[in-house]
Amino acid sequence: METSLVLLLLLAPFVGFLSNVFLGKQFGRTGSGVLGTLAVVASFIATVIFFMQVNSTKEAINIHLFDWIAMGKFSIGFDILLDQLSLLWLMFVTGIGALIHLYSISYMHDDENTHKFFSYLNLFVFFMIMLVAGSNLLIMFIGWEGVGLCSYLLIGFWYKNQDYNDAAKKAFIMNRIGDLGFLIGIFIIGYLFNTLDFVALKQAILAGNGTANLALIGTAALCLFIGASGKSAQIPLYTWLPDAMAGPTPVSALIHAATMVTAGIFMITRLNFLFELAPDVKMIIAVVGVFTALVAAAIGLVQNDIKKVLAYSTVSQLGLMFLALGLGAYEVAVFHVITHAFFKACLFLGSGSVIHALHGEQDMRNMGGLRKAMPVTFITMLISTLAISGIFPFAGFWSKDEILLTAFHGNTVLWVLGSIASIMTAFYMFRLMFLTFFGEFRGTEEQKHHLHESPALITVPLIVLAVLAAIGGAINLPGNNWLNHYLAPLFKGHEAHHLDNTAYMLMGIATVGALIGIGIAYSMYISKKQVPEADDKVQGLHKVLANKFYLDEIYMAVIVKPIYALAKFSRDYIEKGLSNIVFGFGTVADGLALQGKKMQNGNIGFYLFAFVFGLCSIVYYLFFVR
Amino acid sequence: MDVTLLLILLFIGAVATYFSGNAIASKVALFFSVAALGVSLALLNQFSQGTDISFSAQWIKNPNVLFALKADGLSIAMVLLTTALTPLIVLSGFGNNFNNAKNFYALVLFMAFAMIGTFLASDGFVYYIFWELSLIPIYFIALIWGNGDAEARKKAVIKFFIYTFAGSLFMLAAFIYLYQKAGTFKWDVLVGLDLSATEQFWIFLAFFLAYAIKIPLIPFHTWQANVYQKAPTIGTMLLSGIMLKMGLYSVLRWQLPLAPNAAKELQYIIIGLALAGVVYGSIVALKQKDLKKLLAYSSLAHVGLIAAGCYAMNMDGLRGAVLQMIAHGFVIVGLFFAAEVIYRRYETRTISEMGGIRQQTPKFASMFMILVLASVALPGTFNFVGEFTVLYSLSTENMVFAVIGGTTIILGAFYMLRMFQHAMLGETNAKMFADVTVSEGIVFVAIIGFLLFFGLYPKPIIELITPSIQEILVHVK
Amino acid sequence: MGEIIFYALAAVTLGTALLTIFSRNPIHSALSLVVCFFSIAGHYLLLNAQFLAIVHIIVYSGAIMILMLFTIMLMNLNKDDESHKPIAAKIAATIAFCLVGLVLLAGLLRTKPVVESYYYSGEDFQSIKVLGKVLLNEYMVPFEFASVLLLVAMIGAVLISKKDKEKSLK
Amino acid sequence: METILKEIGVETYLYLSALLFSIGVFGILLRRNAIVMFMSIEIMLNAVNMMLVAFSTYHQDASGQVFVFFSMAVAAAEVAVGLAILVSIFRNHGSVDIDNLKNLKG
Amino acid sequence: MNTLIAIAVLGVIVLLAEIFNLRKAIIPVTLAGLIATLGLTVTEFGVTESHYNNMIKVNNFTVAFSSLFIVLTIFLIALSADFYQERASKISDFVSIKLFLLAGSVSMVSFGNLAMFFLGIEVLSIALYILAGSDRLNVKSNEAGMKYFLMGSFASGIILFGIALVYGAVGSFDMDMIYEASNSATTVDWFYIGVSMITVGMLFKIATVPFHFWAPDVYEGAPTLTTATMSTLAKVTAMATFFKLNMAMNGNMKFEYELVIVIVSIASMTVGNIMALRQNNIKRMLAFSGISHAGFMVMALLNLQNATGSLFYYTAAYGLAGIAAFTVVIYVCKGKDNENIENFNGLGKRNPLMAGILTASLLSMAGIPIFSGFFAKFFLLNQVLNAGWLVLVIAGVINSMIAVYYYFKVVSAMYTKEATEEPAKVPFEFYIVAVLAIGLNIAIGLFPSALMDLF
Repeated sequence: METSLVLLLLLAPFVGFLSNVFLGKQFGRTGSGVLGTLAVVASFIATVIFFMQVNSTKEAINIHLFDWIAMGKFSIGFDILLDQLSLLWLMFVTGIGALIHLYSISYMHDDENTHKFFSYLNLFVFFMIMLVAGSNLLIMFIGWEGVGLCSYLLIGFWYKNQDYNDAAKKAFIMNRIGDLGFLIGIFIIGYLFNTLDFVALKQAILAGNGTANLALIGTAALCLFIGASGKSAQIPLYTWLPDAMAGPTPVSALIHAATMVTAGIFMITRLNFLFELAPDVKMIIAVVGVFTALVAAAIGLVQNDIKKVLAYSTVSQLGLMFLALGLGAYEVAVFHVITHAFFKACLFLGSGSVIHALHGEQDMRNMGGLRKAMPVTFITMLISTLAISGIFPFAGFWSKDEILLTAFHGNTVLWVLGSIASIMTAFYMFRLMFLTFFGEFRGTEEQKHHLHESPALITVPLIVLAVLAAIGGAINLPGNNWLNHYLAPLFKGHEAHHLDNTAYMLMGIATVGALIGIGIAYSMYISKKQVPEADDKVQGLHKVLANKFYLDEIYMAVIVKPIYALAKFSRDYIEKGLSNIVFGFGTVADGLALQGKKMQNGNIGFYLFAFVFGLCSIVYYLFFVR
Repeated sequence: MDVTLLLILLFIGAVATYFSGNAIASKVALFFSVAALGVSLALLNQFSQGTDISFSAQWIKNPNVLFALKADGLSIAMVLLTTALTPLIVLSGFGNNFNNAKNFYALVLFMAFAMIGTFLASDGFVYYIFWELSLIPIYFIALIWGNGDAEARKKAVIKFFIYTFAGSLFMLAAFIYLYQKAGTFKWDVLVGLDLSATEQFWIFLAFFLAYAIKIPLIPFHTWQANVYQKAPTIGTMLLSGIMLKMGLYSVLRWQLPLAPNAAKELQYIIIGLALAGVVYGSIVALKQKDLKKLLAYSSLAHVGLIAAGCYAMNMDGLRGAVLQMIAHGFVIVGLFFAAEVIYRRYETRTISEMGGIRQQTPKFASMFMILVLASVALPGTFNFVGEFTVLYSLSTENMVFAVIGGTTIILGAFYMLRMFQHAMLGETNAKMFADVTVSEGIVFVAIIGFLLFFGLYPKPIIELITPSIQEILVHVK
Repeated sequence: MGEIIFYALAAVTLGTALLTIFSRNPIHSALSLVVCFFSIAGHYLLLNAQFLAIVHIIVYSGAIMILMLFTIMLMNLNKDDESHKPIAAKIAATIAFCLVGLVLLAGLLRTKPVVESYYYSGEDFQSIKVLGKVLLNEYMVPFEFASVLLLVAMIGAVLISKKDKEKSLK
Repeated sequence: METILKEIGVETYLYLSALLFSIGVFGILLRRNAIVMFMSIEIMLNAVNMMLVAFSTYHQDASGQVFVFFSMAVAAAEVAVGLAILVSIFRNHGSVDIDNLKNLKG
Repeated sequence: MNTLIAIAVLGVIVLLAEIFNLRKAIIPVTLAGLIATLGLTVTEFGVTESHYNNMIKVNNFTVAFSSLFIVLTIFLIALSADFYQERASKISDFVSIKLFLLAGSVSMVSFGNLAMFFLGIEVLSIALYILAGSDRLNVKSNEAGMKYFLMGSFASGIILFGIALVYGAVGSFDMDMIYEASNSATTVDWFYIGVSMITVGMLFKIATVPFHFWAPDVYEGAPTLTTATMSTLAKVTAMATFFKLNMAMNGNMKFEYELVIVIVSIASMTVGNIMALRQNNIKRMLAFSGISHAGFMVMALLNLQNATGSLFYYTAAYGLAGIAAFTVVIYVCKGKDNENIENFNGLGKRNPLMAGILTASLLSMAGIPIFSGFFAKFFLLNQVLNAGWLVLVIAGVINSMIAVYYYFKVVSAMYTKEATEEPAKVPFEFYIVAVLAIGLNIAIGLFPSALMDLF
């Protein structure tokens, strides 16, 4: 029973994928969307059932499907582990996934390849479930790479545009850089512990088997973090995520905001017992996280593309989560992941709704005043923006506050930096809101004429998500701490912070900070009615920020260009050179042959002379040289 | 029933194809190759039930040569690779109209015959004969039915032939030396020889030259790209899908057990060379304009990794290498076939002249995509199983190896996706791209099915090859 | 006494041999060679091989040289028409001569050919009778085979010189 | 029967033959006239014949002299064939200078 | 002994047939006679005896090689009918000369006395001089004949000198006596000068470096069938004789002598192969290839005790491949004034069977497995390594790969270039000869023991 339910959980999206691939055209556009959505809903239901069960029994479910790879010293099974952590993740993966599928039915209705879209989306959910529910690192890796693949496919969904394809490729390759780190981490773990299974691994580490070599464990942890930073867009591997906005907006919402990008956090949380052994690495994680938060927030200040702003915001938020991870507050990070999933998905879907209404326009300079035309979108997005800015009592407030609290207890510098990042967050999010929904409409007349609120299929998910964004903080309210208790079996005795004066003070500081950010935005975009300048007019720091610290250019110049140059050099010179060495033997032989032909000159006198010479040499050698 | 049946069947197949006439040659060849597949599956069945399907008989008394064919798990796996790919390769020729088709297909079958012999032979001399024999058909296939300028082709093909022939001659010299020591060419006896360090060193080098050229490892690879490009696609498939594996198989079967100490001594250098090939092949592949050449360099990179696994000389390395050999055999055949499918429609192999195909044939594009993904070892495909195992084995030797070898994950994705993007995506191409035909579809589906199935359930193959690899490892240790 | 005759004959032999190769006119060469052959016959006589000496004169001077002279006359080669040889050829020839001479002589000298003096047992070994017996008993097969040799030479000479009759076999 | 060998020893004949042989070699290398080259070859063969006879006497064995007969037969046969070839060359070229025979080379 | 008589008688019968105007019967009768002789010879297998005061010795070596020579001659004579079509009036001369040539060959491997050896080699040589110069109106043929004659006679002189020295040292021409002398410590040293001069003469006959210069010129100039004879029958004969001579005279070979053989072998292989690279005339190319094969064959001398079988196998493989190759060459170059490789363009399409046969024979010469040439090389290298000459094995190996280039040049010309003319009709006997020769070649490749175990 359990197994078949697990199979349903796992395979429902896969079946959806297959049927959409092979029969999608027959179902029609709506039909394929419905099919895809139902598949995810089925998974969601299964997840809920398991969630109930585990929540009550507190016992993880471990199911062995079949043997997969046999290694020399251990074998890797195709196993599924449903414990508190994975179920939690599955809940919002399948839940938000279902909502976004629903949303997409309407959003992608006019596309010619709707069935493909849904098949990819289903495939993504399938791989995501695998990632989350895998019982060992390698199964997780299947999902890990699989979601990367789906991300690639969906970013490049409009494959006729080569820029989009470039973005897709970039995402895949940068992910793969991280994946290499992940793999190396897996290798070290396998080498040290002779198992890749999470449960066995945890037992081994707790029992102290194979933990002697702390340096190697540290390396493993660092490699795994590299993997995580690839998937979760941390410095220095984050540049793919903003580019990934080339994909359709539901994709951005599902993959690049709510689910896939949190895989890195999931992985580190999953392996928290390992990271606990590597404090240096944890420090690195925290520092990288906070800097990512800062840098991305800074870039986000000046972006004009509505989705790009959200993308940098995502990067920034992910940075905050890593900050929490680095400080050992795994449950805090998880908490933020969940709330972030709610409000960021909502924001993306809302922006999708806007873009939909404007027929593909994404530049905020060409928007404005949409508040009246699209009230539902506006309100839901406002709720989410408040949540992300950390305004009481929305979900983001609680989770972000926990992170900052943790940071404050851990390292004041980190706390300061994290706070700055969250102030910036408040600023650019409201900048987005003000530019989009307030003021006068700045687009073309024709766009204005067609302005409309999106259909129900779009607004319903928005509303659901907005509600969650508003109240989602409830799962881990201070004092109640349901989430902490729920996740407690996973972590080694980590105490939740008490609500003391410090906590209240910090809450206050954070709120004030957020309000300051909002205020600046208000003064700039509402009072002064500023509109960001055209791209070629920006100057100074602004220009640096607008160009994302020139990071793409630097990567291009430092890594990609040299590789291309090397490739060209190898192709044109090394290959030819090697080839010529081989041909060189032929050429030498050929030259010898030419010389030899001159010797074979047809002259009997010479032939005879050679004969005599040979005769004499042989006789001489045999009788005089001994 | 023993393994000679397979050889006889294929040989008869070659002859029958030759005499069948041009019109039905391809069908006759298909029939025999499918029959060979059937026979090999039947043999596999017998083998797994414990029946002895080996064959041995005195061939030449002086020098003492046995016509010995030994079937263990490793051999059978390689034989199955050959017999499984041959029908696909033959089938993939259905879309071409070859001049003198009877000769062509007869050569294809003959080549399969020779390669199977190589995989089965357990007498060094017989092994060598089959090894060389397999060169002849591919020489003619590439020379006569190849494409491009005849002079350039001749040059490339003759270089290939002489180069590989040269390498194997040193192997022959080594075999003769071993014979002088042992008085027989039998595998079991040869691997049991007690050789001094110097002897092992030279024997290892002699074998290495043969295999390094065949596999090929850098810097012995210069024949590869040109021949792959110039040969007809079927020839390229035979070369890259099966023949390369002969070199790798031979490393496992002959080189390592014969000169284990030398192998250990030179292990790091050779793994380094192989991994340099991984990186170098990937980098050169990045800037290739010709699709087949790009695939050739990708093959260089992949076999470099397999070779590194072989020379890691531990259970995982060897097993991973074998798995990856099989996986790579399938995927590279598929990829070359995709190139051929494009060529049939666009008459070009230059990537920049393609593009926008996906819109016209989504089915083909999807299948091509899956092959590309398999080639970059996406988890879930068989290639991942092999690549993971190999990389893991390298990491147990030295973590640096795993990191260098692992760059294939990044660079492989880089050049393959770049290729796919420019070849298939983008604005719809003005030229018509007809949908894949039935025969083309069968080839693709079979390959993809194989890769995906064993990607999730590689257990049968692992169980098949493990005992024989253990036996080899006994000699290596 | 014999020694003097020997050295005189040897001088004649070598001298005429040299004349043979140095004469610019082939006729002179041929005539010198005839003298050379006669001197060699003299050596045979010195060595008590009378029969051989006669046969030698008959075959060489009588047959071979006549054949050559005939050819020379027939082709009207009795004039000094040999093209000027390059100096390199002369040097090469001289080197070759010196090499062969030196190596052979030095080789023979070095191996100290005969240490013991010559004892004549008195047995008859080279009368016509003995030679005949040896030739037709012991050496019967080579003797017969020599006829094959001569037959081949004869057919060959004819084959090369005779004009073809254009007639098809089939 | 006394022979010269008692006085001078067989080695002197060896040296004489070797010298004569060398002269033959000299001639064949020096001259370009085919007929003179033939003659040089005859000198070489005669040098050997002389040596054979000397050895025959030395060993008091008739077979050496019998061999000389064969050698003569060979010489005669060679000359016959050689002259036949020479004649046909002369017919085609109008000369017997072997320096003209350089068409086959390389 | 019977073989020799039979062949000589057959030669005379051929001559008589011309007199009685039975020209058409000549070739069939000769072939039948040769086949009968072959049968006769084979029945002598296993017998070891000597005839006529040890002039002729019969043993397995003799029988095996004689049979090989007869087989090769059968092929060569079978080709004669068509080859000498234009000169039918002289067919009896050609055939009888070939038969006498065969008689010379047989005597060269079955001699028990140096007189027989010398006469045999002279019969062989003179027959070849004649055949080389037999195309009397062809300037090239004249030149070839003359060159071959001059150099050949010179070599005969050297051999004769060597024989004289050996006689001087031993006091007999009998091989048994010589064998004893060679193993005796008291033998005069000049014996070895004699032996080395005979060696040089034989090295000339089998065309090894530096005594090889005649071969390419003569091969090119001579009528193609003669070239075929020279490169197969004559070379094989000379090699077998050389081997036999060494067995008798050089029983305990000195290291220096071995070294000379090694150097000559390496030089021949290398020069032959490298020079062949640039040849455009196929006969010339095959001449150089023959030089390199000669280099291979002399390796057998390094292991006199065991290498007989290997040498026989090599000569058989080489001879049969040569016959097959030359059959095609004769067919293709018929009526052409040169034998350039361009003539072979497109043969793969014009006449696939002939192209296939030429390919197979060239592959055999190149030493590609399953063709007997490979096994031949392998067996020889095996013997050489057994004798401890690793360096020679490596040289042989390196040369084998150089050789591939020029053999494959012809092959690729046949299959890639377009034909320039219409296919000519192939005479029936050409097919038979070519197929039989290459068939035998492959057959001994599949069953090497058939030949290897004869000794």
